[in-house]
Amino acid sequence: PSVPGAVPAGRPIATPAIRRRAREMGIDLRQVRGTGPAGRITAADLEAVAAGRGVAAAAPAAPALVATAPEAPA
Amino acid sequence: MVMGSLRTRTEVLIIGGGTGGYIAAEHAAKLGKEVTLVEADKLGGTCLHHGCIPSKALISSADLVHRLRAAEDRGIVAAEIRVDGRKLQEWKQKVLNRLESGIKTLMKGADVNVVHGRARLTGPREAVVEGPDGVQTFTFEQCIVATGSVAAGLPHLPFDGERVLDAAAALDLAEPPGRLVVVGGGYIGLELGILYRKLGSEVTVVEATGQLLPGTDPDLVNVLMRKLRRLGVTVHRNARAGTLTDAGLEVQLEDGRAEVLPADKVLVAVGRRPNTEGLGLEAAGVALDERGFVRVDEQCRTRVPHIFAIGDVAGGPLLAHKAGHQGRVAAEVIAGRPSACDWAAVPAVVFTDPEIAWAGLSESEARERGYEVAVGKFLYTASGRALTLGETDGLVKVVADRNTGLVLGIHLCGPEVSELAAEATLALEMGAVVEDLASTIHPHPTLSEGIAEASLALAREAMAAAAREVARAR
Amino acid sequence: MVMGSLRTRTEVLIIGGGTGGYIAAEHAAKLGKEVTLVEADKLGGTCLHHGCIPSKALISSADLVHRLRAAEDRGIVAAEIRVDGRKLQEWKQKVLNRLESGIKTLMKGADVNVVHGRARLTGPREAVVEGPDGVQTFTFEQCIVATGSVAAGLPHLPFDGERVLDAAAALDLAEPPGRLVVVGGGYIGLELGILYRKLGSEVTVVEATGQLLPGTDPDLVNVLMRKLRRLGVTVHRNARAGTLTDAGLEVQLEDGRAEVLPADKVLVAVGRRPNTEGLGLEAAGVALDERGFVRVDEQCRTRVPHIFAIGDVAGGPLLAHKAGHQGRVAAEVIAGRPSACDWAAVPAVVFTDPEIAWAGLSESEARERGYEVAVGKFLYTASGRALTLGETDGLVKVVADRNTGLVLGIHLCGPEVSELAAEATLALEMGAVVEDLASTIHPHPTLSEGIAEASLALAREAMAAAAREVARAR
Ligand SMILES: Cc1cc2nc3c(=O)[nH]c(=O)nc-3n(C[C@H](O)[C@H](O)[C@H](O)COP(=O)(O)OP(=O)(O)OC[C@H]3O[C@@H](n4cnc5c(N)ncnc54)[C@H](O)[C@@H]3O)c2cc1C
Ligand SMILES: Cc1cc2nc3c(=O)[nH]c(=O)nc-3n(C[C@H](O)[C@H](O)[C@H](O)COP(=O)(O)OP(=O)(O)OC[C@H]3O[C@@H](n4cnc5c(N)ncnc54)[C@H](O)[C@@H]3O)c2cc1C
Repeated sequence: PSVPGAVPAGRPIATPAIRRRAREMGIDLRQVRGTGPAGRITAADLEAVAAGRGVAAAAPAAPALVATAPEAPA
Repeated sequence: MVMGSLRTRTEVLIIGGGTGGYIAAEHAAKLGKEVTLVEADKLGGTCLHHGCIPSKALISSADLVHRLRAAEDRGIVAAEIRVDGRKLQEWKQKVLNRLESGIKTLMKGADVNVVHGRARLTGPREAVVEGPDGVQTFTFEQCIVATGSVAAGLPHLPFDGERVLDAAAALDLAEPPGRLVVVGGGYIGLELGILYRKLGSEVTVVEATGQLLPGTDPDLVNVLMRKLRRLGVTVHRNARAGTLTDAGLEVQLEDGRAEVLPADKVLVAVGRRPNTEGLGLEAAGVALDERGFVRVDEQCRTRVPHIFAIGDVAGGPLLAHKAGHQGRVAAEVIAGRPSACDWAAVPAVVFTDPEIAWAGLSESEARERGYEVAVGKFLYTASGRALTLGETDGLVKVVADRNTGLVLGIHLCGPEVSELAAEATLALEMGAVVEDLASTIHPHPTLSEGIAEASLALAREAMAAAAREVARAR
Repeated sequence: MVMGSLRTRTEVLIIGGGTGGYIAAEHAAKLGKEVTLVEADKLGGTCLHHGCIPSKALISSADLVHRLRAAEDRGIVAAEIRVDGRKLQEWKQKVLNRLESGIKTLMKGADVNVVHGRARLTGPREAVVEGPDGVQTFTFEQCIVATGSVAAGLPHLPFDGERVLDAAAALDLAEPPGRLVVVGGGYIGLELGILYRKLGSEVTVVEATGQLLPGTDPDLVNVLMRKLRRLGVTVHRNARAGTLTDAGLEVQLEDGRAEVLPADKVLVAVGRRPNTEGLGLEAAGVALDERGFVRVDEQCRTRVPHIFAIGDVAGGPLLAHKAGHQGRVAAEVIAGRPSACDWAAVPAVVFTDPEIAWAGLSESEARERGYEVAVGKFLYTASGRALTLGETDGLVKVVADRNTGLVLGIHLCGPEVSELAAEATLALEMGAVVEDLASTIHPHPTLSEGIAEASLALAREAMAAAAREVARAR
């Protein structure tokens, strides 16, 4: 039941390693469109952003670019 | 050694050697920093000496006794089971000592300078430590505040260490009290209440709200409520504890009636407050939030960028593993790494009987956030492993986004579920979808199969729905 | 009901109602297929009636007794613990009955037609079932063969149900044998050997190779070996079992000496062979591999595309969860879904003391496949949870690719580690890297923290190496 590029209703979906990589690269994950299951951001998505091909600019029209802060700890 | 006028420079000063503090110290030192760790009492803090560890040592012992008493239907009978409370305490103390000396070894191995004393910040770059050997001043480049929290009391029911106890004192009792009243139906009160019930006490729990373990999925709490009844623990919800007299604890019950609960001991476990008193946070310029916790950002930085705060004193879930995680993040940030507290979930584990654990959003929380929610359930009555353990109370709930299959939360109640919370947390951190959990082979016979079964139920539902879609489209 | 000449059509015929068969039946039916399930004996198969479940029911009971006997240092003393073997067997039987009736309910709920009898394929589209009510012929569109396996014996030591037992018979003993010799140091032999040792038997294990649990990471087996010694179980490795005389079992030891091991019972647990005899597989055109297992592809298809085989009879790891997983895959393929057995790992769990579990590649397997391997370790002697349980034997090993951090395998030995295997398997299925495990908050105090600690050790190593690189580049 996983739809690539689906809209995450909360925090960006990415594994801890990808999140760390994004911080190292200075990329804000909230501005990356994930192509994995349920909109998960993959390593390739990050590389695409770094290469200037991915979605990296804040575009309020695109619902995938969720602008909410990461969830408060559960 | 006299060091009245000593002034020592250190790269990183860490105040408090509890879970957060000692983990930060080891990690920072291993990452190349020169670290001084100041502890006023004992390395290991609340968790090791008055919290997680002593409680679990006693719980596992009480459980052993309880399980054996309930094993007659298996043909296992003991003529007489006795628990020597003093010896149990001695054993518990040995466990604590061993872990404390393990931390000392760890600090030595990492070359952390451990200083015994109470620290107080005297400015943004300076702290004074008063210890048994005098007063010492430290200047630092970075500081981590990790002073933890202390039990919050009730004004009309002050701790006296005799009849009105905090959890720390309740964990040190040499004998189970005859009649124990627990004020506060949170995890600490319930863990200790059940423990003493199993050791023979008459136990009554007084909870101010309408639900034990406020914030926990009600389906899990219902299982616990039933078990508490079978264990013979009395629970009063929506009830208010009054004052303690010779006759007992005055309580105002849900229906408005006042009752006096006979009590040899009263455990007050109504929450914890940050340990910031006399710390000199104002002198350093560190800001607190409206509840008195140190305000920090994702990197555990306070308003003063080179002063960090971690663990209970920094608010959020007051849990040891949260403290330890923040300790690592702060150490890495100080070591120049781009770390952050961007966790997807902090798991919660409650060592009641049955155990309760969860990670992520509950059904209702997920709905509140606008998800269309699908829930998969599995009851432990259908689990081979649970039956072979003789403990079938409990269930697993997997909460997912109906549209994407994204796993939003996993909620567990049953035997050993504290050990299943890690898989639940990993699933959330990895952004797993239901299909991922359903397709992961879970070993048989284990309780972890419950997570797979609950996910399979959801996956099959989705599969059937998709099949209907296809059929309709034709 | 006489049905001598009955000829019934069914969409899906499943032969064998063990773990694989009943799971396939339920799943296929729920996905819309019309299913007939034929079982010659009892629903639930080996796993439920003679394997996983009865063994774990007895093990959990023996453990309870053993733990209590070892709890004196905690101040817990039981005057006299007696185990009534007959009552224990009755309780065990109740557990099996309850699970068997659960499967029946499941089959009813899914509308699976359960037929009692022994099936034999008489052609590629046809099978004959001989049951208590006569002979019935079924024609089918698809068939799933799920007939499992049977204990392999030794020619010179044939099972007699009296003194030479297979696991099934050993699990039904009303009293622990005085002297038990176990031939075969695989998981079945060790689980049962330890179980009876804890119930009072003198136990000797005779293993033909140089290592117990062949194929298991030696670090884990070493921990087990030490514990076996403490439990008083004698182990002979590189030893060959000979014949049984009144004096006992003749054994040729490692050093060439012959010895006679006194034995009231001998358990032969040297492996299992596929249950294909008299099944008519040739008539249907189904091919076997060189070891006699049915040859299947990733979709569980045999050489005959509409005949599937799953579980033990199809080879691979002879484990219940593998059987169940294949059952689901076969059902989905039959229902037209693009499923496949493309697992990253089938976890293994061994209910010895301490438990052993793993998923993925061992250190040496990873090296053989050309990986540059990094290994992170954690010893349970340093675990707060293990100490509070009073069981600190064991360790966690995380095996990773040094270059990418990809987790290749997780190997566990310690209390309750059977419940940690799910997280290990999920990590492998999700393609987790070390960083993912290290950054996932594992709840405290739990045994699952061992996985985080072993991963953190690796992550920190990598971090330090990266820092050195940067420094060198400057
Ligand atoms: C009964 C009980 C059971 C619990 N069970 C669990 C559980 O099962 N799981 C779980 O995750 N959490 C549990 N907790 C919570 C857990 O103990 C805390 O979350 C954890 O200890 C927080 O760690 P910390 O490092 O922030 O603070 P602490 O562990 O409280 O450590 C703070 C340390 O700082 C020292 N200190 C304070 N002020 C100064 C100063 N000025 N100078 C020098 N040193 C100072 C203190 O002496 C102390 O050692 C439990 C708590 C209690 C009370
Ligand atoms: C002592 C012991 C302990 C074990 N412990 C574990 C454990 O802890 N974990 C684990 O994963 N695995 C364990 N196993 C292995 C596990 O039992 C098997 O892997 C599992 O049962 C395989 O399932 P299956 O469906 O392939 O076959 P089975 O469960 O063997 O079922 C086959 C069924 O087919 C029926 N049958 C056979 N031929 C016919 C026919 N011609 N017509 C009709 N019916 C037929 C049989 O009566 C039987 O019910 C253990 C095994 C043993 C012996």
